[in-house]
Amino acid sequence: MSWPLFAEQCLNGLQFGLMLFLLAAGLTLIFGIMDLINLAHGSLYMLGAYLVASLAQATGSFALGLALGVAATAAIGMALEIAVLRGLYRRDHLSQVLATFALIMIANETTRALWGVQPLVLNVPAALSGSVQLFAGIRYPAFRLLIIAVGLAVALALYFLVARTRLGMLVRAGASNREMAMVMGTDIRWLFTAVFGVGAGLCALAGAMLGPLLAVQVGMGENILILAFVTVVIGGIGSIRGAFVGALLIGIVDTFGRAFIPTGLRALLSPAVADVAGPSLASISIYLLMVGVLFWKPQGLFPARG
Amino acid sequence: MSEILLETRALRKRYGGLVATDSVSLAVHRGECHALIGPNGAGKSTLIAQLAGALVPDAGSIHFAGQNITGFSAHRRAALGFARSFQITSLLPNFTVLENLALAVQSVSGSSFRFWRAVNDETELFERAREILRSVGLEDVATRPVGSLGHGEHRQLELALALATRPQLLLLDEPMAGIGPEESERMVALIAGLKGRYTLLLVEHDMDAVFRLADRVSVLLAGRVIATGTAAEIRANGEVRRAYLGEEENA
Amino acid sequence: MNHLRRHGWLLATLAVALSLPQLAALCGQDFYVSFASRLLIWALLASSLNLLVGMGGMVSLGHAAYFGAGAYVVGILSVEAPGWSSALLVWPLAVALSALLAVVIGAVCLRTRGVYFIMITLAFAQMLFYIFTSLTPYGGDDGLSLAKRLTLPGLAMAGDATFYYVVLAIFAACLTALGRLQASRFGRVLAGIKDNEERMESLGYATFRFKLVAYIIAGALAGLAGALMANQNAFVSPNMMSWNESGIALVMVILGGLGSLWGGLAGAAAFLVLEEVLTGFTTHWQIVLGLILLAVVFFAPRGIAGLFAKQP
Amino acid sequence: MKKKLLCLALACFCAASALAAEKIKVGFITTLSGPGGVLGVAIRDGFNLALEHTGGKLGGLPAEVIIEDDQQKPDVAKQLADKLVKRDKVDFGTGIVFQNLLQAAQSSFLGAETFYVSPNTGPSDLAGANCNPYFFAVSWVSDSYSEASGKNMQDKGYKNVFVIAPNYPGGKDVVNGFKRYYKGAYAGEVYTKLGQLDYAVEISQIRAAKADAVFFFLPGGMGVNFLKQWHQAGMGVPLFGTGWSFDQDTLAAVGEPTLGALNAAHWNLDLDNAANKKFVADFEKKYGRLPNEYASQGYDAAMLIDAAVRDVKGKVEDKAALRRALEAANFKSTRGAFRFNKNHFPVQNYYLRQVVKDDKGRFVNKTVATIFTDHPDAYVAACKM
Repeated sequence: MSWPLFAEQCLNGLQFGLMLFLLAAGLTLIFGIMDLINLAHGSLYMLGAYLVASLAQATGSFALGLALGVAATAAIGMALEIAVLRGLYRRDHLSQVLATFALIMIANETTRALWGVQPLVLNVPAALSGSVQLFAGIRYPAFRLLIIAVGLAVALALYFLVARTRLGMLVRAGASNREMAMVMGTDIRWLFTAVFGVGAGLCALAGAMLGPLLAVQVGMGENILILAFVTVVIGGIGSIRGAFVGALLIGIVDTFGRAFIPTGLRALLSPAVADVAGPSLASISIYLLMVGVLFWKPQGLFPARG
Repeated sequence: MSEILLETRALRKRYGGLVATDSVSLAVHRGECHALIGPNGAGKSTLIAQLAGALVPDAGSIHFAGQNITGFSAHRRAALGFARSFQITSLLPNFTVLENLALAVQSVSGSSFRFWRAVNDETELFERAREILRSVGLEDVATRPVGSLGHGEHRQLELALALATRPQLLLLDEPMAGIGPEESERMVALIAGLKGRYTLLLVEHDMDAVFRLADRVSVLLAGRVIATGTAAEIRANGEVRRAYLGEEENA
Repeated sequence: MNHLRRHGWLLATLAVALSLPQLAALCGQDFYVSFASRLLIWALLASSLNLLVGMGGMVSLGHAAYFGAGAYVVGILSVEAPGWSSALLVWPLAVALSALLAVVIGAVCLRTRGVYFIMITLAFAQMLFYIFTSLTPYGGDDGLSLAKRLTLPGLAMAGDATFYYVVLAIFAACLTALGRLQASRFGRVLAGIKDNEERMESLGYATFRFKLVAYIIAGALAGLAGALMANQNAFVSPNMMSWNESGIALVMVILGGLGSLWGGLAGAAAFLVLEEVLTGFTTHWQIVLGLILLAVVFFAPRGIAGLFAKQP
Repeated sequence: MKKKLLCLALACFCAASALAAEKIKVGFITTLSGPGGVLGVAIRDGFNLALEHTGGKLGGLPAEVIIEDDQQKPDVAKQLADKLVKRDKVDFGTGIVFQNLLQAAQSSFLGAETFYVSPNTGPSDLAGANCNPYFFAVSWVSDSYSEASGKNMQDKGYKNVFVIAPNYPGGKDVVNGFKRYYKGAYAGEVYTKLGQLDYAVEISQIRAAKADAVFFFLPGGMGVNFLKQWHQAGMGVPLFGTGWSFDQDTLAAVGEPTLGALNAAHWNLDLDNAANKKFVADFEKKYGRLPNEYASQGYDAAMLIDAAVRDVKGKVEDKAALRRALEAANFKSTRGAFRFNKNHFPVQNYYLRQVVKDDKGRFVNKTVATIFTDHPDAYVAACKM
């Protein structure tokens, strides 16, 4: 493999990882702080993408659509938290699974009823379409560079938020010790609603950043939801740092798995066997990674709870 | 002096830079009631966790009945006759008192990999369980769900559960914690009644109870055993007084 | 009195179950016989998951892996060994291989707990799903069609009514066995582990072994359900192991009643009948079903079985 | 709950016996929910439009179409097929979109000697060794589009082609169809995970492989993802695909990134025949969007049934006569001339289409060439019917 291709694949891995991070960050916060398994996280992502796409079309501006869509999704997320999810925090994980599974059904079907079955148009703003010459021999799509930038910016912002602000202190306390957070006096319900709003906003941001790359259609949430969960679990539930590292690890493993396993196996095995085994192995590399991580570290890489 | 039943040799556990137990060497003789005392943060909980098999020590070893059990899991220790009661009540809340006991008895009477015969038909399990309940004075509440018991009764049940596994040694983790004076008195009498029949390792804050019950006392301070001896010897020990008892008396 | 009422319910259920094919034939609605078979197979799957989740406290989101594995044993054997047409040979094999798979996967998964357990079981099921999706010799994503149902001596298995009775008998046997298990020493230990695993350890129980055995039994029963489903549909496909199917099985368990012996049956029946009824009314039936499930979470947290149980 | 079931059964029984009048019952199983729903809806809409054109009748008899959602789950499709055959006793089955669902459900129809008219998926085994007297496809065999693509790329003189398809048997079948006609070298052959989201890795590989053209087969959402990402990567390599990735619904959803792409299909909006003109115009009037090939197939399926029932004068109990009538395919297809091969699959033309902007600024396919004329599939020889 040539050096430019290798470099490009590294960028691909980074970008795919950061794309997952956008979703996993909100998921891990909600998971860690409220101890809520929110299967409907993917539905918020779908809703975010739909809203951004519709609003971008209505306003004629991607940026405006993005801003409005993120705000609207955050508001919907908070409303959902107050109306439904708040009642689930003190329930066991099973009730949460059932309730949020039900929310997936409702969200998918409602979206279909409102927007129809046809996928929505959400394309890259003209200024960002096409690719950029990075350095000798490497051109890279401008929009993917934007995803990398947004991913890093979100990571930094969350790091700052969690490590430096009072909200972050409460969040950290909540993730590592709920009782402690409870007695710290601040209205914990408000904190939870706020965190959920942030999580939903991040979902919409992810939807907006991924919409131009992926089909904006009903069911888009479940596809990526599992990957986001895998990320969160590898990283350690409740840990933003874990989600970041986990997402990058998945991005790299998946990318290099797809790029190298099939060709690599062809060099090792007979072509007939390699052609069957290669793509299959590449498809499950992420799950193998997760099983490996959990085998050695049953609490993920950065367990938030002691 | 009689045979040593439980011994730790230079047990050490660190959390990052913090040394929780530092070279703890302790010997519990068969048949004695050995008390372990120490102020908060002395490393008692960490030591107990290592003894019970919940934490793996960084260095040192644990020996029980002549066997090195350092790497043994909690259930293997229990099977060897090393029982514990929990400081924070740890029972099966959805079971009745009798069922709790029966489950404890079941662990030492034959294989539990039996899938067909109903437990409720195994009268001998329940007879033995009632016997133990009588011995700790809980026979009146046998059919109540554990969740409905008072705190003192929980502590008694904790003890009963440990007894039901036919232990050689009982590790009692603060059996008097959080109960009133009257119940406390009953618990002391109960433990006094166990003396001689079981080897007891008593971890307790209640100094009065400790000095009434213990044959020997070890004092843990900052992760080290600073003294071991009879109650009288410990009372007389200057270092212990300075570090620990003085502080207690002032309080 | 209570005793009598319980037996009354049991007898009534049994009477309806036994006479269902005749009733259906009387109405000229043979279709509902195969619907009932399908329902019982789902009930078996849900009951096996209930052993894991309801009795043992191990929440698995990958249980469909064994459902699919059992089905694929039937499917693959129909390709590789078409001569092995006896269910007496193939079904036990499906059970055994599913159990074997559960040994391997369970040994790894049970190192983790809680949410991590949920996710690692999901990961294994996803791996199997992708492997079978790409397994060209056995149809991959298209699945495998079976030429005909397996045979049992003296029974015409092609007939839907006969097959229904076979499924009914197997389900009744499994439910009886699960009932015995629940009340047995093993069942008690499992319930104790669900309540307080650390305490059970300190009482001398090797909890890992008990959980693993429960996991294997659950996997084996799910494999049996899969083998039956393969015969019911004359078709197997990787879709049977998708996470959505695992999720539905879990929904059935919660809907029916966690840890309740009849929970699996009640949940499967409620879910499938709801689906059957709702799809007739609107294409957006999933909204209605979702709302019903939400209502169950908030207003009937102990599921259908909880509605029938005595108020505490 | 058993009682509930019983009530349900009785209710259905009563409903069924009350409506014993002379009519044609069609069981229409299709995917209406989930990501695959967009295809099912297109087929259903096409079918319904045909019924509107025939005045709600099939062959002159009142038509009752029972539409069921299979949720894109094989076991549900199987269940529904059983229900339609056993409970509703339909005269025809149709509607299924996906091959794996048809595989699951087909035995219910064919085993009960109920005619099934496929408006979409055409598995190669049903065209060959397993061809069936009760199975008809108004669509194509699953590798026909890729055969046409391969032929086209061979004719255009490409020498080094990169191929990408999902890692499942359907994907491999399509690539095999391509290979049957394209005889040049391969710059690479990649099989991706079913449902893959991100294609950056593969696009980088394609760039590095210096292929002179790319053939891709990625159905559904995968194709949308790939097209969007391909466009942003700013690749200069010509991209060829199958018609499935460039149907009208996809073009409307993806927009700009599809412009200029070349693809092969058996039908197009601009095919110049009276039936098609009426179909396209009325479809747009009724549904407010342009039809795609799936809708045209749904339309044709209804028209085929209509013609066959008319030819047997409503006597659908005479299965042999009905089969002869279906084989005769005495209807005006939207694709122009239509005839069945002996395996009950069409012998038809395949066209090269290119995505352009029409005068209203919409992205549409424009027919640029005819690749195959009266093309039979590759499996018909194995059919012993």
